[in-house]
This record gives sequence, structure tokens and C-alpha cells, in this order.
Amino acid sequence: MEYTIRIGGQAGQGLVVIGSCLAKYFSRSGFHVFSHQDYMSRIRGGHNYYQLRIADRPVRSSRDQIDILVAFDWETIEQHRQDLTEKGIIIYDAVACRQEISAHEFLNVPVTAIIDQMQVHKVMANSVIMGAVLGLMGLDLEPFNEIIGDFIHTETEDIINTNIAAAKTGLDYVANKFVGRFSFKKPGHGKKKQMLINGNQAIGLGALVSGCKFFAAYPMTPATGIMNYLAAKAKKHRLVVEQAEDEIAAINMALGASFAGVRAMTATSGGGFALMTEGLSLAGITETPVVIAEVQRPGPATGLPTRTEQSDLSFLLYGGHGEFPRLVFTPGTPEQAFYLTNKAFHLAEKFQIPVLIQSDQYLADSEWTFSDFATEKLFSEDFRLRGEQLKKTETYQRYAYSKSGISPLAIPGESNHLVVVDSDEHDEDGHIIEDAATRKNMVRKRFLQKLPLIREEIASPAFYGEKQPKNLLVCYGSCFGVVKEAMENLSKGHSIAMLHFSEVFPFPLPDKFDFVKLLAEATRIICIENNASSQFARLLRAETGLNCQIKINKYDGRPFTLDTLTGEIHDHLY
Amino acid sequence: MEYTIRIGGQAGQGLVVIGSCLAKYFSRSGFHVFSHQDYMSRIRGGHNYYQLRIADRPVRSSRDQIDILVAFDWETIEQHRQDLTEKGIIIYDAVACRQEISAHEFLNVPVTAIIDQMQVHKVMANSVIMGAVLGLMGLDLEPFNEIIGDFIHTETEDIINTNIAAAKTGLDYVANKFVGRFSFKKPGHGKKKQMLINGNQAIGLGALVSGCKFFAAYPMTPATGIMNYLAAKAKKHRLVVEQAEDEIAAINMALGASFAGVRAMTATSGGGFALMTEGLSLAGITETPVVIAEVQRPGPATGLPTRTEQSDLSFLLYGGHGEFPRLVFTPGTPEQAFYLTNKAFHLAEKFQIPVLIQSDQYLADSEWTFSDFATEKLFSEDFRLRGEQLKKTETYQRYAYSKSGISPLAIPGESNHLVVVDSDEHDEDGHIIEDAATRKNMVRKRFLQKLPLIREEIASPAFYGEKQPKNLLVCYGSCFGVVKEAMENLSKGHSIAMLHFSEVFPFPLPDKFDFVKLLAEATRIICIENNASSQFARLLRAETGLNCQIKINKYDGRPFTLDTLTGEIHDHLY
Amino acid sequence: MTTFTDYKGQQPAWCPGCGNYAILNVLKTVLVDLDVEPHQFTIVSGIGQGAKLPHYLKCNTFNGLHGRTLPVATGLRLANNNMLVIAVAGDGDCYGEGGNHLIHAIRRNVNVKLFVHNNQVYGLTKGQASPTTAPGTITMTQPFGSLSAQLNPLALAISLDCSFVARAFAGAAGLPFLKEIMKEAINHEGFTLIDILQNCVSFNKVNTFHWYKDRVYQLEKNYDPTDRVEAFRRSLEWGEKIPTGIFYRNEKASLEKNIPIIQDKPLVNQKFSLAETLEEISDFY
Amino acid sequence: MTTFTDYKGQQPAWCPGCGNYAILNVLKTVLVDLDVEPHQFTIVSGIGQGAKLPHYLKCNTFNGLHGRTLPVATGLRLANNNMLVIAVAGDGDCYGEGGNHLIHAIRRNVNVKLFVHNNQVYGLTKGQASPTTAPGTITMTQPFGSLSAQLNPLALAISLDCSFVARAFAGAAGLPFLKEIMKEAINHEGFTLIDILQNCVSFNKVNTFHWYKDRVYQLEKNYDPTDRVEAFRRSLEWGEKIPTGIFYRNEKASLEKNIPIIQDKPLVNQKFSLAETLEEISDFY
Ligand SMILES: Cc1ncc(C[n+]2csc(CCOP(=O)(O)OP(=O)(O)O)c2C)c(N)n1
Ligand SMILES: Cc1ncc(C[n+]2csc(CCOP(=O)(O)OP(=O)(O)O)c2C)c(N)n1
Ligand code: SF4
Ligand code: SF4
Ligand SMILES: [Mg+2]
Ligand SMILES: [Mg+2]
Repeated sequence: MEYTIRIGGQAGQGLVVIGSCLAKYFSRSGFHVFSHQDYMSRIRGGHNYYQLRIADRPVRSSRDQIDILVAFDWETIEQHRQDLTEKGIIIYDAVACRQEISAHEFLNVPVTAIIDQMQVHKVMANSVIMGAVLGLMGLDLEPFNEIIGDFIHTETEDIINTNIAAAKTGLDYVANKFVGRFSFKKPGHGKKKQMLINGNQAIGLGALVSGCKFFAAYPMTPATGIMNYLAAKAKKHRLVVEQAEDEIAAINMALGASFAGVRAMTATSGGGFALMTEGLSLAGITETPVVIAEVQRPGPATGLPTRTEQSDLSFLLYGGHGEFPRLVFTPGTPEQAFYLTNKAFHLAEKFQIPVLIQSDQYLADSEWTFSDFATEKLFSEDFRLRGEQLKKTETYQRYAYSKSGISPLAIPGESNHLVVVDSDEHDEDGHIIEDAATRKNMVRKRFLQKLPLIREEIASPAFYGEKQPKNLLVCYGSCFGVVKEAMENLSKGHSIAMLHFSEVFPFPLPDKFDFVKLLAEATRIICIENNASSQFARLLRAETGLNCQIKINKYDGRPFTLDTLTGEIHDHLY
Repeated sequence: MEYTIRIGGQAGQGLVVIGSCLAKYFSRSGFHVFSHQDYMSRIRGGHNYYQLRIADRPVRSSRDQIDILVAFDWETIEQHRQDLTEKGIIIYDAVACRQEISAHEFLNVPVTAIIDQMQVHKVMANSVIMGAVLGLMGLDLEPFNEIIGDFIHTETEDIINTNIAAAKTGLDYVANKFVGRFSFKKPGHGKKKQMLINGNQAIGLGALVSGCKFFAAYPMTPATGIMNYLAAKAKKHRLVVEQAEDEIAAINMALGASFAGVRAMTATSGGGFALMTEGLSLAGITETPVVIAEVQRPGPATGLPTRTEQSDLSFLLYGGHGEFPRLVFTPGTPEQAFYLTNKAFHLAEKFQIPVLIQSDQYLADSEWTFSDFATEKLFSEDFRLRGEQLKKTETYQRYAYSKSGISPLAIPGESNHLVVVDSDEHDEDGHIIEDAATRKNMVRKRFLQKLPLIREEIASPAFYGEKQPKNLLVCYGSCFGVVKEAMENLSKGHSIAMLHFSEVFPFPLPDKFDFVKLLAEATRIICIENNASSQFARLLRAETGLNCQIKINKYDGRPFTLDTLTGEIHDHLY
Repeated sequence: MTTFTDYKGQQPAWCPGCGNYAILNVLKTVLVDLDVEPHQFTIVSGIGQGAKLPHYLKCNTFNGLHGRTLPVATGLRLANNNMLVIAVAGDGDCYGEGGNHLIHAIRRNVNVKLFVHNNQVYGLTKGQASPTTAPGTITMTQPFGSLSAQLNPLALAISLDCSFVARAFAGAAGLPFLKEIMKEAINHEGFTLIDILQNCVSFNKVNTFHWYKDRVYQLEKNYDPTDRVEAFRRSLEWGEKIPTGIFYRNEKASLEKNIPIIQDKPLVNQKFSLAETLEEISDFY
Repeated sequence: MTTFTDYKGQQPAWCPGCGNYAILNVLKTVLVDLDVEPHQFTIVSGIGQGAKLPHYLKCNTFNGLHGRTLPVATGLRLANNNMLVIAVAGDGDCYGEGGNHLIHAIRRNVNVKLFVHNNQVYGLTKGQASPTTAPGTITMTQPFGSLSAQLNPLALAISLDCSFVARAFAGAAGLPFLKEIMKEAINHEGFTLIDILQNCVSFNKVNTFHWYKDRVYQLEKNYDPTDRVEAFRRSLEWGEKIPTGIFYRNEKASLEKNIPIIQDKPLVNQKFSLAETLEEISDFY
């Protein structure tokens, strides 16, 4: 059992309220949900949509065809009508769309009329529509009544009740129409609720549970959601969230806070990251832990601010002047984003390096359902030299040489030891030097000695499918879900498997799991990337010498969808 | 015949005046010269030196051993004494060094006394020393007398004459000492003068002859020399040279000027380039021609501001968010820097893309001699749509689709056609769009269609040595000279050759010259880079899948020197 | 003679009721009055709602990066000092991300006409505090309310001896006045800043159209805009009453006038002679 | 009680006769008087000659990037509002590359003590014009002479309502006064700017030690630093006579004081509870 609902209309018409509230309704009810958003860089007007996929088994991507289209305006009908399944229904309000259509798939819900009749504020239209959608699916208003308040940001009893009433009216209106069209078994209330979370929330939550205490950023779509999440938690969990004057300030503030002894983070998109690369290099030479989330949008420059692409991978791998160690994570799901953010803070502090988490608008705004996050796996070690332990340290040098290359990271001010860091090349004390010998030693300490140790922390790529596949799909980051489902679709009748890389740099070693052998032995390597130049395939070749024979790219600012991708892969199978 | 002279002392003592004046003396006299500078990031004091190698055949690198050491202070003697050849001489002033040494290799030239005696200003000491050096080599003061004025920035007759007199005294003082120690045949005056030029001057000159009319930059060592050169020519050749408030402004000013219709450039080092990456991406999406010179110094961050490294290669290849075409040139000599700067302006305008010229402190400050620059090879085509041709154009669209991906580049204001450029994704007219189809077309136009054409312009790597070598040396950028001389040293008795890449991105195709086959067939590929992580070897593998078995790296902020490198390569030969 | 419709551009994507519409229309009438043809001027803008303006007009356009409007405009003017260059920016764009460029563009006194659409909020990114947001304002990213002092763009410009400093309101009553000021600015030689108070119906619920309307008034007819200290004093008025008008002007030579080599003709029209530059090679012998 | 020698750091690499030596020594005496132990404060600096200062002193140090001193200092203060944070920058560092951060640090009123070593030139990079260089000055990169107006840091800071704005001269006569002002600044709650006139013997041949010495004088004993407009007026004096002293002060709460969650103890000393944060997961069901 699975259904896809698409809600389309103009910016500011409440598509997100309806979409996210329905998503919550279904996840609460124990269903699996996957949603994604398609919106323009404007505040009112234009055309946006919100798409939900609901099923009784895990879903990880968006379908091309839709079962229910909720149309706020005529443009929505024109743009999306052809995506309807043959059993599909279009819910619309003839008044709002300025015309009545008799065609069988159209269901006119006179929202405007209902609102007038009920004599309630027109925002209630959203509840009427949600009621209608639920009614069409033969569902009731439980748990709608519990959750609606959160989505209209109110706790006022009667506002909530009016909305429930409005929903009821919408539900009753369609109740006896298309009966059984969407035969829908609603799980008993015993059924375990699912958690519903998107990529930005997952990174924010991951930072929170990792003890992030300082977050500085400059607003930039699609990364702003991370800042919004942490800002909302600032009071309760005692975080300082500072909006910087620009991205240069943002990363330098984070480094100042980290130097002072707290876990610090910043987040941005490609253009902001460009402005942070000098600071990234500063983190490198000063060995200051910092976590940077880069949520991609299509470039170059301003590009398509509200859309998605995977075109900044190489930039994250090599951005910043000079040579220093860094980690780059590319989570494929909100769950991975949550754990990798925690791992990012852990390793940033353990190795005193910058760690980059790369996401994109698709992952940032997509909601996924999970039964739960296993929190015992979380890292929560404190690597700082502080308190008594610091006080009883006899001599302290910020950059003392060591076998691992790691030097003690003391809190300035907590003892009479001085903490001296320098963006110039420096000696063990942190003071400027220019001699060749010290330079060499410092490059070894901070870079060459740490590198192998950092690399040991990198997990192998995730592997799914046939053990000795002829066709091996390769992907990273947000393509995880859609590639996995496509692979599953194609597994019947084909020798196929997939590798997903979520920890891309330093590149995983084949020691634990020999994925390199697997790649070398595959007849066909098919690399799937949401960009034009196959940046991951390039990384793979630089690391292994292996060439991906087939490259599937998408660079129109939209994510891959399941059905199209399945077809495209199919055309290339051996 | 070849000799190496090293002049050591404190910042501000005039080492550069002596060094560069001697270099000019020898190049004027028809000798071949190679000089390099080693200096600290301070204005007075510390320890710097200037090294010159003079020969009767081309020289392209610095030796480890020195024939004449000019010591301004005791520290110089202590630091460099052990580098003396057994016939070597140390010229010093017992008074300045506060001690007299009787050892055979020491030649005390009582500069202080001479100055007092002559009753001239103590800066004349420099001329006394130069005279002594020339005397020791059995040379006369011709053409010293012609050139000294340029180096002490004066045209005043008697100042010049006093300097000549001072030099004469120095020369006479040593005249009958160590006679014949440096038996030196001075070429007859028929001998053709050599031109003497360093990397920064070559880039500046290259820009000038390419019609660069606008240069904006923020001062940053070691790139500032380019700005100094162009600023000095601004009046005469009508350039606007603007010192920006920061590097972000510098590149955006250059783009504004280029939009207006003039050839524009900026220059910086790694940290400044980091700040320019957002603007680089802007050049990419707006298709605005711009040339950027990046003169490397050791990073990360501030690193070693006055020293050398090749550690920003990957950053130049992949810096900037989103995907757009770019060219990256890595000249190996001032001559290459001159031609590649010209080619940079040519291709930047032809393809409407950013072109990056990567140099480093070693190349920037090293003086080389050349008999001349063949100027007929220079590109001087104007690709702008202007004047009559523009006026008679019927319809104009800044981003009109075309087979090549290149759209006409019109001058705004010269006709009633409007020139509209946009950092957002845009349509052919240059106006914001968000639809998938236009996005796809624009990525193709701007990036995928241009790429193969740009690639055709890339020259093959330079190849020297045995045709089917067992040992193949690989290098790029400023390592050219030292690797070539080392290869020549080792060619006796070894099967050896070298490849030098000066046009690295897009990576050259093997079609014209199959260097990939050559690499694949070599028993041992030895990659020599002035960095710690073999960034070029990584590029080579990403492009060809080939692995360099041996990697020779230097990351102490100093350039490779001939004798050490020769030895190091020798240890790895097959 | 150009007409209003000659400047008709793309369909604006602004919210209904947004103050940007008024600014756009006033600018068109100014262009008509000055009879500047679309190809005779360039609008340079950054990223933000106000910054979309050039697309909604017919003109040469460089719609660059967020915050980087002024360096582009400066490079453009230096390469072509015959081109009228108008820079359009938002308060976040110009006073936030681009603050450093504002300071130095004023110091250069480059002949660029800067119009700041100051809605005291980050509009395009959905309502975060901008440098001109009222202190205490709580937003999604200012959980404790905006804690920074409100930036006073006029005082800042006057402190930098900006050659033309004005404020206007993009509201019915203020429109003829805005038009007058825009004209003055365009006719002024040197860098001109007009801070235009513009309502944002979607995200600024404090400084609404009426909030501005009830407060703005015009500087007295006899006000002397050449007195820098007085201009500074008046620029500090902000609250129950908000003065609009030309606060300060200072007739000094523009940057372009100080560059000898572009006095006869703009750089873009100067012929390049390869032969002449090649002579420089002789220096190296 | 600390003594002068407790602060002895590395051997300075400054030129003989450089004004930086005086500033370094005065700072040491201030620290002695205030009895701040080396580990109790941090100096944040950028890149430039003045910015090398923390290495020549004993203290916690963050010697960061050129121009980025203030954001680092701000992050540091927000994470540890018990730490005395002094920011040392050059005129190019702070008014050029870092201009935007200066504006916004002043707006935040973060409790950072900014000392600008203003030698009116780019020293470390060998003599290019800085924002405070006298107009017309010809340098290697200003072939037509510096064409920008001289930035007036005091006027700028006053226009932003900076809570403490002062100027001093790093010369024999001025030293006790510089010391006094530094003390005042350190004892002041909020952002403090001291623009310190410092001679550069190697590259500034115009504004020499004597040039300054002959011009500087102290603001009158009865001068009232709380009058913003008057402060602005006085800040414009620059020429035959150059006033030094505290031009403006304004006792307003610092940024740190406005952040409720760091009033009991600094962020760096706050315990983190994994359990408490894990409760947030329930929001997602
Ligand atoms: C480098 C960079 N950082 C952030 C952004 C995101 N961004 C776009 S517009 C904007 C601010 C808009 O505010 P304002 O300049 O006041 O313009 P308004 O929308 O209010 O007219 C921001 C932060 C960006 N485009 N580029
Ligand atoms: C991003 C960046 N750009 C440029 C530089 C080069 N640089 C170092 S110091 C400096 C200016 C020095 O002037 P100032 O700040 O006044 O300090 P001073 O040396 O005069 O004390 C410059 C341009 C740099 N280090 N980083
Ligand atoms: S968000 Fe505000 S500024 Fe932007 S268009 Fe809407 S009303 Fe105008
Ligand atoms: S160059 Fe100037 S500022 Fe730098 S140390 Fe020398 S005198 Fe001081
Ligand atoms: Mg705004
Ligand atoms: Mg300075």
C-alpha cells in the first residue's frame, strides 16, 4: 500500500502547513512517510508544491506519479495534471481555480463556500482541505486534532476547535465520494508512532546532542533551517546563537568560541562557504576544532537559491589554501545526518581539525520517518584539557610534538598555562617562526602524522544488493534513498548492487570491507550524481584509479525521482 | 664556466640592491644568470640572502654550494660558511662582523674604513662591495657605471660618480688578491646582452602587452610585485590600477570593469584567493572574462608569507561553488609566465571564462636571463562585439544559445542593445529563471558545450630527455628549471626523461602528443612537487588513472636546489 | 524623449503591497524626466528583494552577488566613466554583508548612485534581523531579540564625508519627494546614498507602511545641507519623528575626475597599441 | 602583584625606532597596574606589524587572519565572558580588510578592547596606502597618489554610537596619557576603540614621530565625552592640531550582558547534559 499526495499553489498559500501537518498525521499514525518540497525564491505568488509519499513500509524517495493532487490554483492543475495515476483524484476549489471541470478525476471541494458558510477566517481553508484529503482516503480526524495546533502555532482552544470543525466539514463533504478508491487500512492505535524529521532538523539535533554550545552563521537558503532549529533551542539548552554580519565573521566567531573552549559550529550554502575558505584554512593551521555544515544549492554564484544540486563536493574536498587535514561527510538520510553530525563534533575535537558536513536542499527539506534513533551509539567524549587535570599539568605547549601529531587542547584562563595559537607557521609554543626545520616538523605534526589516524575513523561505504554484482551503482550524499529504491526495483532479473558513500574524505580504506575489489570486478560501474561533472566519480578515480563507465547526472536543480531514475539505470544495465 | 654568489645579511642592509645590480651587470655583459631570494617577513634585521648563479650557458636553478659569499654580518658567516666550495671566498668587513678571521677563505674588505676615508654616505658601502666582488672575479666596472643609477634610483651625476668611485676602490682593493681564483673570460662587447626578468615582472609585462586596462588588487606578498609593475606603467600605457579595500572587492571590481568592456585582471596569494572564490564563481555564471594571478606562499592561513610552496593547486582547480569552466596555467619560467599571461587574456575573452595563472614566491622573485621574447607569437584578437558591428546587430541576447556555447559579448552603452548579466540562473536575455529546462540548457551552454573547445586550446606537456625512458620525471609550475637541470645531470648513464605541465586544467589530451602512453610505459614515474601532498600526482591520477610510484616532496617553505634534488632523484632511479 | 513604458521590464515577483513597487515606479518617472535611454545606464545590484529591481526595468544590468554591488559598480565606472551607474541594494545587502564596500566606496567618492531599499529586515531569506532592525525584535534567528544597536546609515555616511546623503520614504505622500531626491542624486557628481524607507508587508510587522507614514517629515526648506556637524545632528533623529530629505552634500571631485588618463575618453574607448607596450621589453636588457 | 618582567615575550622583529615598541611597553605597565596575570587575558590580533604584538608579550594569544580580529574576539567573549579580551590591529587590518567587522562589533557593543596601531600605512607589506593615509600620497601602488578620502575612525565610531572612542599618540609626551586611556578602556564595560597614532620609520615619511608630536594635544579637562554631536565635531579636527583623549563614551549594556544564559556563568564553564538534549527527540514523534 502506498500513495503520493502533491499539494500545489502559490508561495504563501499554506502549502507547507498542509503538507507538513499531513506528514505528521501519517507518521503519528504509524505510517512511513517521505516528503519533498519544490519552491521558488519568492515570498508570495509563483508556483510551489509539497509532495508526500505514504506507505506501510519504509519509503526513501519521491515518485513521479501522484494519487492525489491538491490544487490551489489553475496553474497547479495545468502543470501537474499529467502526473496523475489513472485512479488519481484532483481536489480543487472551482471558485479559487476560477472554473469547474466535469472530468471524472476532478473533485471540486467548495472550500471558499464552506469558509463563508462557517463564517471563519480564510486560513481555515487549510483545515478544510486537510479534512477533505483525509476523508477521500477514508480516514478520521484522529490524530489531526492533537497536532493541528503545532502547525498553526497556537494553543488557543477555540482556534484549534474551529480548525477541527473546518476539517470535519471538509472530511464530511467528500466522505461519500469515490468511496474505496483509496482502500486504506489505518493501523490500530497500538501501532508505534514514527518519528518524522528532515535533514536540517537532523543536523541541528545532532549538534545539540553533541554539546554544541556556540553557533554563528549568516542566513542563507537552504541552510537557514539549521540555525532556526538551534536558535529555537538556545534558551532551553543554553546555546549562544549569533547571526554574523557575513560568513567570514561567522566562521571566525566559531573559531574564537572554540579557542575559548566550547564546541562551535557554523552552517551555510556554497556562496557562503566560498567566503569561509580562508577561515577554514585558519582552523587548519591553528588546529582549532570546528564543524561546518554546507547545504548545497545549484550554483554557480547565486544560481537557483531554493533548489538542489550536489555540485560543491570538490570545493569542500579542496577548498582553503595550503595543506591541512579535514573530514568531509555526505549523509544520505536525516538519520545519517544526525549521527554524522555527532561524529563530526567528536572527530573535530579529537583531532583538532575542521569537519565538513555536506547536505543539499533536497535532503535539508525532505522529511523521513524512522522508528527511533539509537542514542547509545552517540559519542560524548570531552577531549579538552581542563580543570584539575590542566592545573596539575607541569608545562604546557599548545603545539607540543607527539607521535599522533595531536597536542593537548587546553582551555585558556583555567590555569596559568598560556594558550597561544597563530595563523603564521609557529613553534610548539605557538609563536611565529620562519626556519625550515620547524616548518617541516609542524607540517608533519599537524598534517602527515594525523592523516592516517583520521583515516582509520572513516567508515566503509554502505553496500546493498547482490554480493558479486555485474552492475554496481555508486552514489554519495542525498542520492542514497532514490538509488536504493531504484536498485531494489531492478534487483529482480538483474545482477545489481549499490555502494553509498557518506564519509568521503579522507577516502575510506578497503581494509575493513574491500569495496575496491568489488568495483574492479563489476562489469559496469554506474555513478549517479545530482550534478553535471560527476565530481564523486572523479574523486573515486583519484583515490582508486578506477573509472566509472556509466555516469548518470542531473543538473536541472531538481532531485532524482524514483521512476525516472529506475528507467534511466535500466537502460544502462549490463 | 659557472659561479654562485650569495649575499647575506639583515633586512634593510641593501642585499637586494647588490644582488639585482650584479645580476644586471652579468646579464648586460651577455652572461646567463639565475637568482633567487630568501627573505623573512620583516622590514629590518633578521637574516635574508640573495643568491646569484652566473654561467656562460643557460642556468635555471640554484646550486647548494657557493663560490663567493658576501657576508654583512657574523650570522651570515655562521649560517653559510659550510656551503662554500673549497675554492670559495668569503668577502666580509671585519669591523661590521666584529671580528677578523685569518682562515684562508676569508677576504676582509674594510668597507667601513673605505667609506670613512672617502667621506661618503654609508650606503656607498654597497658599491664598494660590488666593486670588490667584480674585482675578485677579475672584471672591470663596465657596464656597472651604466646601470648603478637605476638601482639606487637616481639620475644625479655626482651621486652616480661617487658610487662608481666607491666601486673602483673596492675593486682595486681586491685586485691583486686571489688572482686567477675565478679565471673568468668576459665576453667581448660584441656579445649579445641578455634580458633579465623575474616571474612577477613577466606576468605584469604579459598583462600589459595583452591589452589589460584595468587591474584591481589588495596588496599581498608575494603577488604585490605584479601590481607594482603595472602601477608603474599606468600613466604611460593608460591603465587604471586600483587598490581595493579587500580581495572580495578586487575581483568584483575586475568583473565590473570587464562587464564594461575592458580587459581586467587581479592578483593575490592563497589567502586572498580564498576570498575571491565567490567572485570566481560569479565570473563563471555571468560568463565574464577575467584573469587572476595567484602567487603562492606556504599555507595554511598566513603560513610563511615570504616563502615558497606549490600547495594551492587543488584549490585553484576546484575553488568556487557550482560548476563552470576555468583554465589553470602553471608557468615554469618567466618566459612561460609572459606567454601564458597573454594566452590567459586571449582565452578568457574568447570563451568568456575566468583564467587562473598560478605562480609562487620562488618563480615570482627569481630572475632568469633570456636572449629575447619572440613577440610575433602573441595573441591580440579582440572578441568583443563593439562599434559598428554591434550597432548593426539586429537582436542581441547576452546569453544566446549557440553550438559552441559562446554568446556574443557586447559593450554596454555602445548601441541600444541591452547587456544584462545575472548571478542567478537566467535565460538568454540574462533575466532570472527557475524552470528546469532553461537551467539545463544554460548549464550545457556555459559549461558542457564550451569545455571540449577550451580543451582543444591546451598545449601538451613539455617533454625532454630520452624518447622511451625507464624513469620519467613529472613536474609542473616553478619546478621546471631545477627538474630539467637535474634530469640533464642524471641523463648520463640513466634512461631518464621529464614531463613539465604548464597548462594543467582542463588537463591536456594525449591526442597531439601521447604523454599518457609514455607514462604508462615508464618503469618508474617520479613526481616532484614543492608541497606535502603531491597535488599534481593526484590530478594526474584523476585524469589518467595512472599512479606515480615515487613522490618527491618539499614543504619547508624553500625551493628545491639542484644538487640536493639531483641526489634525491638519483636514489630513486630504476 | 523616452516614455514610462519604454522601461517596462519583467513581471515583478514581489509580494502585493510591497514598498518596492513604488520605488520601481518612481525610478521610471525619474528616468523619463531625465530622458535617459535604457542603454545609457546600468543598474548594478546584489541579491535580495530590492536587488531584483533591474529585472523589472529595461536597462543594462549587472545583478551580482549578495553584498558586492559597490565594487562591481566601481569597476564599471572606472572602465566607463560615461555610463550612468545606479546601484540598488537592500539593507542587509549593503549595510550587512557589504558594509566594508560601502565605507570605501564613500571614501573613493566614485560617481555611483546608491539606492538602498531599507525595509529593516532580511526579506528574501524570510525575516531575520538586518543591521537596521529595531533592537529587541525577536525573529527565528534572534531568539533573545536583536541585540545590536540599529545602524544609522546617514550618520555613518556623514562621518565618512559622503558627498551626498539623503533619506526618503517609498510611500504615497513621500513619492514626489523621493523622485526629487533621486533626480538630485543622479545630477550630483560623486557618490550618492539615498536610504529609502520601504515597507515589507510579509516580514516587518513593526515598521509598517503606516508606521513610516506617521513619522516621516521633510527637512525644513531653509535647512543647510553643507553643514556637516548639523547634518550629523539631524541624522540622529529617529523615533516619533523621522526626517527625510538631503541631509548632507559636499561638492568635491569624484574619483573618476582625479584619474588623469580617463579625462579625454573612457578606458573602454581607448585604443590599445601592442607596439607601444612591446617597447617595455627593452627595460629588461 | 605582577611585575613588568612577568610579561616579557619574544624578541620583537620591529624596526629600530618603530612606534610599536612604545605601545608594547605602555600596555605592559597598564597590565602591571591592573594586576592582570598573563593567563587572565587574551590578545586577539590579525596580520600586520602591530598585530605581531601578542608574541612580544606573555599572554593567551589568538593571532588570526589579516582583518578578522574582531569576529574571533567576539566569539571568544561570547564563549567566555570572564576573559579580558584585547584586540590589537593595524589601520589596514581593521579599517581596510576588516572594516565590516568593525562596524558590526561596535553595533554589538561586545566587551572587547580594540587598540588600533594607526601608522597610516601598510607597514608589513612595504608601504602601500591604508584607509588613513593622507590623500595624494604617492606609493608603489598609488601611481596617481592615494585618491580616497582619509578615513576618520573616531567619527566613524561615534556615528555608530560606539560606547568608548579615544585617540592617543604613541610618543614620549603622549605615553602617560596613552596609559591612562588604556586603563580607562579596560575598565569600561562594552566595546572600546583606541586609535593610536604610531610612527612608521620605514614607510611613512610624512606622518613622522615629529609630525605627530608637533600636532597632538589633549582634549580640555572640562570636555564632556557624553555629548555625541560635540564629540563628532571634535573628531573632525585633523591638521595643524590633532586632539587626543576620550572623545565619546556611552554607558550602555554590553552584548554579553544582554544574553540571559551567560549571566550566571560563562558558556565554557557550563556543564553539558546529554540526557536533557536527548529529550528533544520526542518533538519529532
Ligand atoms: C554570500 C551570501 N550569503 C547569504 C545569502 C542569502 N541572502 C540572499 S538575500 C539576503 C538578505 C536579504 O536582505 P536585504 O539585503 O535587506 O534585501 P531584502 O530581501 O530585504 O530586500 C541573504 C542573507 C546570499 N545570497 N549570499
Ligand atoms: C587576506 C590577506 N590579504 C592580504 C594580506 C597581506 N597583508 C598582511 S599585513 C597587511 C597590511 C598591513 O597594514 P596594517 O594592517 O596597517 O599593519 P601594519 O603593518 O601597518 O602595522 C597586508 C595587506 C594578508 N595577510 N591576508
Ligand atoms: S518579502 Fe517583503 S520585501 Fe520581499 S517582496 Fe515581500 S514585501 Fe517586499
Ligand atoms: S615597517 Fe614601520 S610599522 Fe613596521 S616595524 Fe618597521 S617601522 Fe614599525
Ligand atoms: Mg531588507
Ligand atoms: Mg598600518
